[in-house]
Amino acid sequence: MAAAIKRRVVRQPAPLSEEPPFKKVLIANRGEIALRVILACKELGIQTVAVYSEADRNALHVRFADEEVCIGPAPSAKSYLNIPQVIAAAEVTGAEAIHPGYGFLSENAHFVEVCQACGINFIGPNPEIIRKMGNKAQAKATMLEAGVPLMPGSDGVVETVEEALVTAEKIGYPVIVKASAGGGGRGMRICNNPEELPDMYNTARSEAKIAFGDDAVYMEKYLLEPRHIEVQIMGDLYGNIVHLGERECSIQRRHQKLIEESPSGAISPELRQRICDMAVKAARAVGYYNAGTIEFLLDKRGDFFFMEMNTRVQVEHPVTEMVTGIDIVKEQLRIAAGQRLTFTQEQVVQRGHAIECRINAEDPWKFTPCPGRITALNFPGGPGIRVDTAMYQDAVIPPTYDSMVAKLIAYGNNRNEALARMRRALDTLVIEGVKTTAPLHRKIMDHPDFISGGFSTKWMETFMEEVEAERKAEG
Amino acid sequence: MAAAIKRRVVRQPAPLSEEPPFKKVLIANRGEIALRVILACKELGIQTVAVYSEADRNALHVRFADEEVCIGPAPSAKSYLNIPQVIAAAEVTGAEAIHPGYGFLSENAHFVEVCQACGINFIGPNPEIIRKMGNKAQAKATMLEAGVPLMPGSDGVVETVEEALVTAEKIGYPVIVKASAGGGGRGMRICNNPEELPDMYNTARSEAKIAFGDDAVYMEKYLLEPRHIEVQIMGDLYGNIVHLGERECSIQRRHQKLIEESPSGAISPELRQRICDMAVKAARAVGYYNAGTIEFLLDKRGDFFFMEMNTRVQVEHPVTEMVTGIDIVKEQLRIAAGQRLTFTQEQVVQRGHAIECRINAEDPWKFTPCPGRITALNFPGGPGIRVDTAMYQDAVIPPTYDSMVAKLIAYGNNRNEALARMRRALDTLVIEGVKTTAPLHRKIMDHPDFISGGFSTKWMETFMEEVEAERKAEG
Amino acid sequence: MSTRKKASPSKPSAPASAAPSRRAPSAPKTSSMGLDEIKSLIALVGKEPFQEFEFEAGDMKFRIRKDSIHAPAPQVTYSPAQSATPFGSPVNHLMASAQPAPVQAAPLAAALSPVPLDEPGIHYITSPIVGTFYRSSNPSSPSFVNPGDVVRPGQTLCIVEAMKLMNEIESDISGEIIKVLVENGQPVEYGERLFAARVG
Amino acid sequence: MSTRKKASPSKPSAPASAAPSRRAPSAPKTSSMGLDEIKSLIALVGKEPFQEFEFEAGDMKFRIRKDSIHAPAPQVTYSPAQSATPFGSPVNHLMASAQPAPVQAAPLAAALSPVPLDEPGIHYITSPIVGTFYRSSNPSSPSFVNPGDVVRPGQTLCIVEAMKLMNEIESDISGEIIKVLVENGQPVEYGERLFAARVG
Repeated sequence: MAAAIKRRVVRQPAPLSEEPPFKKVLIANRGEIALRVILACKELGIQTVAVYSEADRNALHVRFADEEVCIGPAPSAKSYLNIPQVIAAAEVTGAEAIHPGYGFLSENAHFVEVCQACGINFIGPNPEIIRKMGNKAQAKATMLEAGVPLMPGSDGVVETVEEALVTAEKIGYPVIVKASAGGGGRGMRICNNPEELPDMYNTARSEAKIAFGDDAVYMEKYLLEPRHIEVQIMGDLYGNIVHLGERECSIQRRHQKLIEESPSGAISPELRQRICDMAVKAARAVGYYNAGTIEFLLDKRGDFFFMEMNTRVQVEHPVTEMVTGIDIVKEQLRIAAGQRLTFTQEQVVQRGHAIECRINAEDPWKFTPCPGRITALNFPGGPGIRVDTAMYQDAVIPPTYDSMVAKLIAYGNNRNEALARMRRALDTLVIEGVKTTAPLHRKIMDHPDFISGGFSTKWMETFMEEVEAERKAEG
Repeated sequence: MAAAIKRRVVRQPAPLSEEPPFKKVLIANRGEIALRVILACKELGIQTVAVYSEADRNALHVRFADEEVCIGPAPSAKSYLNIPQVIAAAEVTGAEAIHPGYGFLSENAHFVEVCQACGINFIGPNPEIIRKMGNKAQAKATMLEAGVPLMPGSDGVVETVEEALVTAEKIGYPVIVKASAGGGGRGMRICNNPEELPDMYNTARSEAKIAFGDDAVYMEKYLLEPRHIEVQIMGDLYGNIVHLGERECSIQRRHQKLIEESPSGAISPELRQRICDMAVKAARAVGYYNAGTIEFLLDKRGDFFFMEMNTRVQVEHPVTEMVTGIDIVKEQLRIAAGQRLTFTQEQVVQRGHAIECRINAEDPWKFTPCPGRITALNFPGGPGIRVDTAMYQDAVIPPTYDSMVAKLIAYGNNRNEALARMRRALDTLVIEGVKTTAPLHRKIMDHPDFISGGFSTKWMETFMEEVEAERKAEG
Repeated sequence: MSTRKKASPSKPSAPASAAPSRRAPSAPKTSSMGLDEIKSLIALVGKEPFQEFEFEAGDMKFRIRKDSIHAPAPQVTYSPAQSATPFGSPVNHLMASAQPAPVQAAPLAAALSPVPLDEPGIHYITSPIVGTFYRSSNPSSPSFVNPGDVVRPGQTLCIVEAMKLMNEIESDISGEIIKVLVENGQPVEYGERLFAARVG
Repeated sequence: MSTRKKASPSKPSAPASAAPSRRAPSAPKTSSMGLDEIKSLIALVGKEPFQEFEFEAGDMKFRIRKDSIHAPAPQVTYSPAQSATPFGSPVNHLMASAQPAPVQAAPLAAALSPVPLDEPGIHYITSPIVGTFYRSSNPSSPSFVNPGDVVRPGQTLCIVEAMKLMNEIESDISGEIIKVLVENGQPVEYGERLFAARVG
């Protein structure tokens, strides 16, 4: 090995209860998820290779990996997304497998094909699955065929009132009539029954005509206070597919999740059974293996509809790990190495409650990114608190990548205990030098809606209006 | 409130699922345990008062308490052990109750009496129990009466061979004959059967005579590879007493515990039942309430003997919390406020495995304390890791108090997983500026004896000899 | 004696730099150099980016030290037994001032205080115990001392009540009381400043 | 260009304290100096990047100290894109040197390097990609370049193989190759120094 590829003093591996699934794994990612994968590898006795851009020379994933390879300059396209560089790093270090983390190359079917062509094990599903689930239309067609409920709607433009009435009857009220050319709420009407539909339909068309010069409209089911519910799936190469229960991810802002929990307070045991079984069915329909997530929108009435499938580990996987006791990342590594799932569906039990807050280096009220140097740092500890981070005091958060500083995860025997622990965790979290969203999270933890569990994906918008009003009132 | 007693901005308390047991609690301690109690109070919605010596002005327990009172200069006797100052601090802040942590005033019956006289609730048992259990002779007499097994031995000096034989028959072989005036192994003989006893007895006496000028000897049962096993007890004011399973604390050096785990690998379910039932019996015999620990020595053959009872929370309580999911400190607060135990014996389940390493600011091989400033710090995170600490980067560890920097607790679904997690936690722990015992712990985690679980309270001595030899060989 | 100013606004993570020597400037005994020359030297040093300037010539000696906002707060000193302030900005902290005025953040309160801190010749009598501060032995009695009073060592200045005991706090100096720093009936902690006195 | 020296032995977290006083040697003992001379000295010191300046001549003595916070230690610089080294001592790290000599810790290896780092006039040709370094197109061919060779821009210097592709690495300067920094057949990372050349 040349000067380039530094080697750490590697300890005599201790006798392990299980054979390491791989000898050496390269992690094609950065930040907390790269470190998370390194920790899993360490627990399994796998050697690790970190790749890094010049901006991440002093990152913790580099520090704690056994080997490290600089793969390019700061811009992702030239480093973390640069397939030849990543593959070459695996080649020169002799890594047998690549864990992609989330983001970057994790859902890039071409990358998986290159890995395969180079004899490198990609820790995730095969390129066919990734491609199929990455294409919205194809994913929906596959799910439709498999009998997974999709968001009902018209087949394209609805030409007449009569067609509108038939379509609405088919998809069920309330429905939303939307301008095909539209946006911004104009040419949009929500109808609750057939009586008001003809008027609404016509108004929508005229509005659309005025606003966009095109009166074409289509129809979709209108969800009352929808929740984002997703189901964690794991499958092995032998057709075993199990679910690890659901996650509640409705606290989002512009489709960016802020807070996740497991289990969801909106789900009865009966509904859980239905939605999780459906997720397994969906995964089975594409012959899924490794870790994946089926995302659903859940209506107030308990109807749920397939949104998409993520064919990788999720940011919010820790809440599932906390309540099930299953280490999803270690299981990913085992599955990729051809091992069978180490548990059966019957052995998966959701116990207690876990909440995750994503702490971003952003202005807590305006969400403007705030990169910079961390001048003081205290992460909370004590019972029921888990911190997934790659930050340290004196670290610099570069402006180049995403702004996540840490994931704070609180576990309790029930939701109230988890909530109380999250509050005190946020109260004992200290991050100085950059602004973070921690104060926003702290405020949400005290909000009656969040405490009662009565929120939908639309809640954050209302909440931010409240916050804005409060801030204005305070001057 | 005067300038003296600083108040923090206290957030509007969020709606809680339970009424706080107290409005305000003073924590008469420092370091990680003071912070641990503060965290529990925060979770229960209790206001906190930190007391501190001038050396601890910048300690985290001061930073995270709602109020703080300086109670004296650095020496413990003038601050943390100064009863009038602690009581006055509770009086001026209006604290209803005092949590003593461990050490300092936690087992001081007089202090509890002063609390009672001043109308302050002491979070622990009453002074009678503390006094009874604090006096070795009285504790043993109480346990004898309650039918709890004590270490068998002669009643004082054994005058003749005949008496020795009778005594040995009564207490069972192997026995140890010890010089009454002795120490350092001289005048000490281990006998495995009645055949060798007469010779051994006489040799011990002559050796004792030569070494100490006194040939008086006494006899005790000789334990083969004894283990330190302790049982966590919790009782409420209504006579409910339950155990939370056992802890294995055999990795000790000069009676200082270094590593604790739960459950113990040396204990079968049947033995667990027996030893835990016996602990409950012991606690019941003194009308125990609040948290307490019964310590036993466990023989290789499964016989166990009462050593002592600790009438306070233990350093190693987290391992029990991890496997039972019960928050011992929160339960202490509830009990002291007159609430009933929130769980029954049947609801206590040991699940998975937890290991704790005490990281001290000491030379890892010579154990010389190493106070100083922490110049760099990274605590491990990720799944299954809990850190109990009051340290932060730039903090100074004063030479005045104990040298514990942090407790690292690793949890896993089984011992092997907990062990793997502890290894990687130690590998990703960074403490610079002071020497710590982390490297010692890391070495123990790789030792075949520790991995197999085959160790006794005598193991550390052998291990340190091994280490010494290794270090000499390395030059 | 405790200053009770805990957190300086800037993070004192580098104690080495935070411990400048603070010596009172020696009185200039002009000899070889005239006053104007000294003045011009001082003006020059003021323009340069120096923190300290010491000058000695013959029996003349002077020393300049600047305390810009960039410099660490002078009241923060470290001894081995004292740790660094945990984290910089005391955002969560408020310090209730002894006056009935609205609560003030510590540095501001200090700035507003009419008694300059650590002024030469000023001595603070501090509380040796935690308790409640009383200026007189009972509500109907006059205060033990008032600003302007000259006190002797051993003279009772106030009472700090703790555990129902009235502890008389005595003066440890001779001098004039110039300010009572704590309101009657307020709690005090160990080392808290009770009175400011001018020694002499 | 990447220097590949990751961890400096001292932690650069406290740049202020990391700047020990670096005193300029005292001036030779020339006696009595006029005010103008003193002033010019002061002005000079103000311009120079010193932290402290002490001067003694005859019975005159002066000392200047600049605020270290304004002037962080020159060797430690932060750019927004670069973070601080994570923690100080690289105790767990070893860096295998290019030579078959025993492995050396990074700073030591740097010290032993016969080619002075960043010497004026020395240019490093670095690898634009990750891969395996070859000095010739195949084992039986001669090396593209050897120390002493004069190279032109665009001239092939070596091959870095990645994903079975032989990537020719070309010179970006005119100059003389003075050292080959990587052994044949060894892996290299992005930005790694391959050749040292004297420009010209």
